[in-house]
Amino acid sequence: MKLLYFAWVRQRIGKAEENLERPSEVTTIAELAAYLHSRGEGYAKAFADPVRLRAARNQEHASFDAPVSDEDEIAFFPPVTGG
Amino acid sequence: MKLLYFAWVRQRIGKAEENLERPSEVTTIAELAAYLHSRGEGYAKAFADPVRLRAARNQEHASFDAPVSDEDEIAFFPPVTGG
Amino acid sequence: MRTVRVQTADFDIEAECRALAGGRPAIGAVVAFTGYVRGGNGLTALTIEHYPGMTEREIGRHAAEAEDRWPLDALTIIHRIGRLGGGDRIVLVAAASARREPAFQAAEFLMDYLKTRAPFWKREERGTSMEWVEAKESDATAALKWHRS
Amino acid sequence: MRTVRVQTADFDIEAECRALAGGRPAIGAVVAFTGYVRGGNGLTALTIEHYPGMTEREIGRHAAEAEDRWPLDALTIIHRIGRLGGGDRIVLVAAASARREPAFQAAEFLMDYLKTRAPFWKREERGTSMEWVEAKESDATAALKWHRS
Repeated sequence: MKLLYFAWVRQRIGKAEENLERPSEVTTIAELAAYLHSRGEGYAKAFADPVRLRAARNQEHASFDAPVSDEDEIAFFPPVTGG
Repeated sequence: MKLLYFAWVRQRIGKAEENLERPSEVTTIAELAAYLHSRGEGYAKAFADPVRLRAARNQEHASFDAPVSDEDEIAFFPPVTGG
Repeated sequence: MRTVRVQTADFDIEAECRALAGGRPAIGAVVAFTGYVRGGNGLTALTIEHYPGMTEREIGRHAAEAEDRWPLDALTIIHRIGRLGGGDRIVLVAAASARREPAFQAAEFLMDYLKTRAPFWKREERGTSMEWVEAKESDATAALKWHRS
Repeated sequence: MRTVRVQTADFDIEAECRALAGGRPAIGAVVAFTGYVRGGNGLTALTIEHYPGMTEREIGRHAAEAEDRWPLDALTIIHRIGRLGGGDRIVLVAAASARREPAFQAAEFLMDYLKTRAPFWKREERGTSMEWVEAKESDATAALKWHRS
């Protein structure tokens, strides 16, 4: 799957995007967030408070209980602030 | 007094403006309209139906019972149609 | 700043918006309304006549009312007169404010006024016929919604 | 016709309005909203980041909703990204319709959407400090007024 990070999520993780081999236990966006949280200091900071995060699945807003599959593009970002 | 005519009032009378020595019996806009009505064919057509006319006194909308004096600028026109 | 012009010439929206917003850092929003002569309905041309002096005064009075009702930083009103064809522009109202709602409200208020109660008269040409436009009830209703009780 | 662009470059309101209204004789009204970076409040610059692809899609979806709700002849939405200073323009929404009410309504609807729910993130520079802007409750309330029951 392809992962994208925006705004302070991107800054804390230190990259804008990456490809990830989906771990078998990750079947929802919430599980993906929990998995990423365990990947190191930057990720831990970015995913420390999931309530402050929003997600998109294949370029559409998605809730954290939305399913994820291998081909998905998943993005994490703070609540949008608009233009 | 100075008289101004706009739109079809101007067209029927055949002039855009004129100066008038105020007749002593003319003390309101209504009386002025009645006086002008008597001045010939074009005026008679222009002032045939006062309900269709509006007036301004010194560049401000005025009702037909508004007083007129020698120095006034009085305009007659159809209801404005806006821009 | 307030600009009111009645002119035969066309206008440049970009230039007017720059003049409006330039050097006024508090401005966050400019709403520019442009009115056009609608064509394609048999209309050959529209001739707009006005009452020079009274028009500017009346428009200025309503501009002052808009400035009183909404926190505006700048306001531009340009109304064209003379003979216009289909697709030509008639009017520009541009209102600038810190926030978008006052800019929208003021522009809509001024357009409702200009389209109904400003001292303009319109004559339509359709082929060889020429007719003065009659005042419309629906427009008067639109203007009424702004009445303060 | 619908134009949606996300770009770093500035825009020309006159040129965009001409492209919008030119050759469309049914148009009687164009409402062009321009948003500016407010300055004079300690702000050095604003950097706008977006989600390429999703931004255009989401804006397009809301543009389609506006076209569905109001009789629009043409619509242009341009949103800038990157680093902008005080007085710079951020966004242009121009809506064209036969009548003024739909043009005003559609422009206001799209601005309420763009300012609140479009996938943009803003970072403010004030001197040497840089902070991400938090989502605002008041803006979310403005967007809510358009919800269809």
